[in-house]
Amino acid sequence: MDFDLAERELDLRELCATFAKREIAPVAAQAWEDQRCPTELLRAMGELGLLGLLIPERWGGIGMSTVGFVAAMEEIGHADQSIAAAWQAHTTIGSLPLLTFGTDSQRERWLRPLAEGTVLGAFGLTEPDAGSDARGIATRAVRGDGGWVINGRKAFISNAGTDMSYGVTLLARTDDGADERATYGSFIVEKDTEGFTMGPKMRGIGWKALDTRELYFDDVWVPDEQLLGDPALGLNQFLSTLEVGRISIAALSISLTQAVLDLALAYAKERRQFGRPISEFQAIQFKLADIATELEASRALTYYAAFLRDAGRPFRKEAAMAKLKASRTAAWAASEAVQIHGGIGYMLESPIARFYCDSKVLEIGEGTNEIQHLVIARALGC
Amino acid sequence: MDFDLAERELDLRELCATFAKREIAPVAAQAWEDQRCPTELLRAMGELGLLGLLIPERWGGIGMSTVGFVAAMEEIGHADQSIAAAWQAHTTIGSLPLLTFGTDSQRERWLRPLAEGTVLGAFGLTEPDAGSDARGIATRAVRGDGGWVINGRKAFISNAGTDMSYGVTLLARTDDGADERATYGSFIVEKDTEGFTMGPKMRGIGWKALDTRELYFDDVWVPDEQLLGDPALGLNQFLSTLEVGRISIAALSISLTQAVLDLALAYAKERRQFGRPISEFQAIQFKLADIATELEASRALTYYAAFLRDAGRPFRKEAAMAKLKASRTAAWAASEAVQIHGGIGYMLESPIARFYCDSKVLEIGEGTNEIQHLVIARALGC
Amino acid sequence: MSLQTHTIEDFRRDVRGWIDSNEVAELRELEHPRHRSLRLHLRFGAWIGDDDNPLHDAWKLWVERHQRDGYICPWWPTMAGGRGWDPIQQMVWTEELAAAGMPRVSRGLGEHLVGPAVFLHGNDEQRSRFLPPIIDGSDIYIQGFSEPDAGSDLANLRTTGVVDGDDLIITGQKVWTTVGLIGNRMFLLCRTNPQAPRHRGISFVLIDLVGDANIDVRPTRQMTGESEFTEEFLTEARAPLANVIGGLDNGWRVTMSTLGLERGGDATTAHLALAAQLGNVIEMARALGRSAEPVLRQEIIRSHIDIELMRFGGARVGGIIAAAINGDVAMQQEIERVASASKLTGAEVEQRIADLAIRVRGMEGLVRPDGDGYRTDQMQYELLWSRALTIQGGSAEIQRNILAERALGLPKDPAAV
Amino acid sequence: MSLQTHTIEDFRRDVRGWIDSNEVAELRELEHPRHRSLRLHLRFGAWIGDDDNPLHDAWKLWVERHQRDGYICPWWPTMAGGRGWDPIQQMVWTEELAAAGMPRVSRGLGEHLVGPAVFLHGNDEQRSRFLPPIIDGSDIYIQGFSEPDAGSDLANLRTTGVVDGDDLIITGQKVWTTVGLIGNRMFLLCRTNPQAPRHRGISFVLIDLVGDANIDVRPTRQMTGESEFTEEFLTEARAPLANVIGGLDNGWRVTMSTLGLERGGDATTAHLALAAQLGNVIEMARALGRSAEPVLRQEIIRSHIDIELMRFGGARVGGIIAAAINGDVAMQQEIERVASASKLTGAEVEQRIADLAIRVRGMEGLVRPDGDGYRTDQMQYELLWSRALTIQGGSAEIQRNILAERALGLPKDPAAV
Repeated sequence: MDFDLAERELDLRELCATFAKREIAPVAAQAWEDQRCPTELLRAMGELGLLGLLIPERWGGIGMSTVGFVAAMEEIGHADQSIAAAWQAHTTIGSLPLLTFGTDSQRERWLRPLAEGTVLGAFGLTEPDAGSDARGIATRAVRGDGGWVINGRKAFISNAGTDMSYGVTLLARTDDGADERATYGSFIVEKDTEGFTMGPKMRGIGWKALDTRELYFDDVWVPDEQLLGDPALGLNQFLSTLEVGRISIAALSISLTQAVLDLALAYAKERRQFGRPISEFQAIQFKLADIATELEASRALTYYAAFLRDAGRPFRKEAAMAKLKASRTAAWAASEAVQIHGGIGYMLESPIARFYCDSKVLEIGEGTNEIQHLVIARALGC
Repeated sequence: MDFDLAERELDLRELCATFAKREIAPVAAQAWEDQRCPTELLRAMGELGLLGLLIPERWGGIGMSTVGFVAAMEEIGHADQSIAAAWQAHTTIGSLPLLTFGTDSQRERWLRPLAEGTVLGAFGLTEPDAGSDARGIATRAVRGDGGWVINGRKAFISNAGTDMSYGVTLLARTDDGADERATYGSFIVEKDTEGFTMGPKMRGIGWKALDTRELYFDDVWVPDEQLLGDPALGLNQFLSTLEVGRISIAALSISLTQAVLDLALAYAKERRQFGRPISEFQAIQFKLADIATELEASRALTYYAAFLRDAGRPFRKEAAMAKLKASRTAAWAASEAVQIHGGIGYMLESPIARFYCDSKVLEIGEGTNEIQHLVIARALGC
Repeated sequence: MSLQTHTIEDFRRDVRGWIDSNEVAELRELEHPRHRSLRLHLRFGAWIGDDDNPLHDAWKLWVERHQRDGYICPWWPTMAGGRGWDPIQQMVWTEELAAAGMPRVSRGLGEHLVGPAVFLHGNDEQRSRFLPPIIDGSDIYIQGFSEPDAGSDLANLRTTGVVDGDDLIITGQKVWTTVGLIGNRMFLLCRTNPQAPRHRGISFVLIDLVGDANIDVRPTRQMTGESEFTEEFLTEARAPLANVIGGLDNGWRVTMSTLGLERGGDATTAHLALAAQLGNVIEMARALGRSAEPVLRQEIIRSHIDIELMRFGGARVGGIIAAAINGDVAMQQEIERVASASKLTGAEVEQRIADLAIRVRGMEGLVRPDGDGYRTDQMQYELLWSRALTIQGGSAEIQRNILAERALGLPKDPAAV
Repeated sequence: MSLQTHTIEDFRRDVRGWIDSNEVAELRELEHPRHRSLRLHLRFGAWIGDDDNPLHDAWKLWVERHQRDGYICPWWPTMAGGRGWDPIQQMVWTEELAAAGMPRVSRGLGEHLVGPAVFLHGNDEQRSRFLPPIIDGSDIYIQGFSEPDAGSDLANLRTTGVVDGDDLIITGQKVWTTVGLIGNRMFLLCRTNPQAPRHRGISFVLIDLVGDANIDVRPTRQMTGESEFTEEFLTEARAPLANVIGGLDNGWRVTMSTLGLERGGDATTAHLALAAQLGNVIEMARALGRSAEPVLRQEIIRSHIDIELMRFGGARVGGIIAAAINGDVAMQQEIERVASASKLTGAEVEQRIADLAIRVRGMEGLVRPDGDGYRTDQMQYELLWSRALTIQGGSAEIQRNILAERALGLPKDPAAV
């Protein structure tokens, strides 16, 4: 066994640490306060190659391992969760379907700019009324005019509405409803396409600098070349390409836990009560030790899932476990860290409050933790 | 990163799996019931080289990595916790002080038989009234008759009283009490030494096949060559050689969690209520998924600590974390697994009850979890 | 204007006076851990074995004094031979006995389940036949409810009762029977109408265990090393139809209402035992010099808070039970709700305290005492025994599920464990 | 013999009758989420801003009817201008108002803290000067207790009060003041004798905020986006010595007894708000078709059980408060114990319910509503607000630690957080 990062991964981590510290940390609080996606930072990340992290060099990326991606996320997410969330949405679900299902000419046209970091990627899966079961989506694409006509509505879509967005790749049902078996396809819709509109930026409890919107498709026509892969693909086959998203949220979660641990630790060493730094009180020490321990366990599990993906082995169960464990740890740790801070931690402007608010989505996004439980139970043979 | 075992470690794991299944599993319940340490099994393990696992070949061992040790423990402990407990006490604290502090002639005389598996090793640290702070030990060794005279009492000592035991290595204070700085030394006391006696085998709630006793030292004289290392050594320096014991208990814990998960899963698939296997009920599925997840996280963390030791890096904090996390997970998982079993799980003779009873000591032994918290907090700079 | 009343204190004074005049001091000795098994039996209504024990005479004297002054089953209605105490009075009685270190004279399941079933649902003939032997201690009942496939899902029971002339012929297996070896009689549920829906067609029957009963009672051994539970094999065992309480096929209703009362009764006093256990942990922590450890204190106080809340809950249930004994069915449902809440909380608190005790004590706490048989000391016993608390009599999950339906009106889903 | 009493029900009938005859139906509208901020202000005793709101007249009418019939601060002793209700009566009052959907007319901290401090510890002159303006709504008080270095460790306060002729000159900083912008007066603690031990030498003072007060009240913004809390800078602010309640240097005692009463009062009704929040979660689960999900049900019922137990605890505290208002010091300690238990449980239950609500709701629950300012909807507000519950007014850890000393007699260790 070897828990060390490879040299290339270490270099990447170093790069991200520097960028996070110099570029992200100084502006993160303001972007959160302004509820604005700082695309200038994402463009800068693109220039460093960070937007093509998981994409091979052939298509403009840097062909990094999943392990390296997790390591990079640890640095980015430690500085700011919103920017990390935008970055990971771009890097995973925003780009990978194009890599997996695209033809070479599609990759050249749409994937390369994503990987080179000139535009921001988005993927449209969730719908307002579909609940957490992707099978329930109502958006449909039907054959028409030598292409496809798309109608429907998507919700909670990240990265589609910024000044750096090119459009969206979305999932739609392609059967006519009469078939026994539902089929699904995904389609590239560029931003100025007729009939494609979107709502205002949603205002969240956390992730406030992330651009998230509802997207509306009203008789949107796209040519065949904007269909990605086989329109008769089953859903599971398709969704499996998104499983790395769970690793990504797990990585985001561990970066948050590390951030709140660092903040709580620093505060506890500085804050004095009853004449001593509160870090000397056993109750505080135990809390900090517990957070550090659960963090280290979550981290090891997350890297394990990433390793499995890199090794080309099945990682569905482990990715679900990593997501479940790391997000639950993050939400709990953020709450404990606020508790350690006392009143100051409850102020909206405090960094710990920002991370606390950001922590809430981790247990719900990218498949609720209820879903992760079911995925794991199924893998156990239940 | 690489989470795979090396070939040699894999071979070892395979060997242990076979031995556990063929030799340990069939007799474990009976040995537990009889409250007897099955030294015939330990001798057989010795013949396979398993008693010299962490000892270099030069001294009769097989020079396995710590990672390989954890992997071997996963198999042994899965079959039975008492035997695994006896084995790990021998392999870690029973042998390692001789390796670390012994002269070559001491290693030849006492370590080689331990590593070759003809005798069983024991280490005497804990005392009845010293609480969990090793600094409080009262056993003393004083210069006399050209050697050392030892007086004191040790409690909860494993492996010293079996028909395979050679004696014990024990820790004693070597200062005269007048010095400002307490010093400690350890001494080899063979079993027929005059003045060295022991109490009956203690009867535990769990680990019933493990031989655990009180040891009494009444003017026990040993020659200088039975003093191990420098008698003016500080305690911490000495105890640090025992830190691998925490990894060992963590490994024992994950083996227990895996065992109770397997038992609960098998039972849930077989047991029917309300007309369905209970494994189809969401509440049961969630419990099983939670156990599997916390197990995987504990496992990854334990291997991480083992890896650090193998790499020659500091691992005190990580070993404490692994012990804390894995033992807590094991105790909780065992309780949940009994709950899944319902009434049948509460019968003394059921395998799940055996593991449940065995789980209790994991959080207390080898440094209580309170101690682990403090070790971690200190490492965090509190 | 104030709604407070002080008559509870008057009652308490009376009770304390009776105990002062009648206590048998030797019985304080029963608190010693070595009498645990005996205490368990006494709680279930019988002095079994250990007849040479010098305390036996003291116990007989204490029981006689109760009988003389009518303090056995005192909460039973007067028409059933009791004093008609309401549960607050019972609680005071229990508290005062505990304060004096005197054991409560219990008639076990006869007092808590069979009696109420008979006086609430039986006919006059049954009342006069079954109640007096419970009060005078000649009938000790064990409970035949759970079966291998009917634990949490009690209505799934398979034991059959076939009418044969004036008798019911009963065949089946019962499990999870508390201290089954001490009884001379059993109350059980059997299916007397296989065609009826699950909850109908079940009858509540009293049956003799002694003599040629065709009932084989087998001890099993639990984690604690004790045989707190037995299993019974009934092979065409006979009970007269006149022993069916509440009418043929009506046993589910009888059971639910009496179980509710039992749980209600438990709820009024459950906090006492928990407070005592927590007190022992605190003592232990003090003795080991650990009572100032901050994190330990936090855990101790968490349990204390739950116990306090249960104490108040107990008083509340008390009030309701009083109404329910007079047959108010709506009240019975309220008891069931409240008592379930108390039982569920109590079980988890007890598990938590037992676990805490072991952690406070460290390695010493894991070593069982010397002596014959499979001995455990009090804290070890509580640790292992407490594990059964969220399983026996319907798992905690099932109980919460039932409460979700009954108390909050969530949709019914018996399979949604 | 039974100790039950039914006069509670008589009282309930009377109260219901008064509400029926006097209710102002338009005020049901206040329940709407858009009035949250207004509701918060009303709870603290003031209708602030939003005077054009058509409900304002309705509110004035409702208050007038209370004043006419003496239903403001009804639990205050009659000598203080109240009706002398005991807390069970208060609880009934609150329950009936809730059932009718009518808002309670509260005088905020004036009613719950200043009033009791004055009528328990003040002199006659202070009673006649300070109590009537609280009842008629002209004085709205805010609380000046916490400081940057005196949160959980309240006795560490640094604000100084120096006697200067007939005045006290007060300088220091207060934080964590609930809705500080709505008050015209503040009650505060300041150190008037720096030589005395920590808990002595502190005084409890009432001071004007309006006019040339030398008190700068600054809003801060919390996680919820609201300014539930403010901070105050006092620079040689003056209060007459006649405004010191309970005598110079005696403020700690005044504070502890009145804080205990306040917590006690909260304890009697805390379950109502929690039950309502849990009800909302259940409604949400139903609406989303998730109410049959087994694991969700288990979590819902767990919270329900805690709320039930708190409900009973509330009734118990009620009884004790009645005695304490009459000055029974031993009772005040009992209230403190019980109320702490209730507050600690309540805070954690509220956090759990708020978290559950968000999980039931999924992604939708994380999107804040449109509109000006930093809006949150009710469930979001509860999620964020609830995070403060184990921090404000002494962290949960400190409170448990205090309880460990007072209720269980564990060794005193103020530093053992």
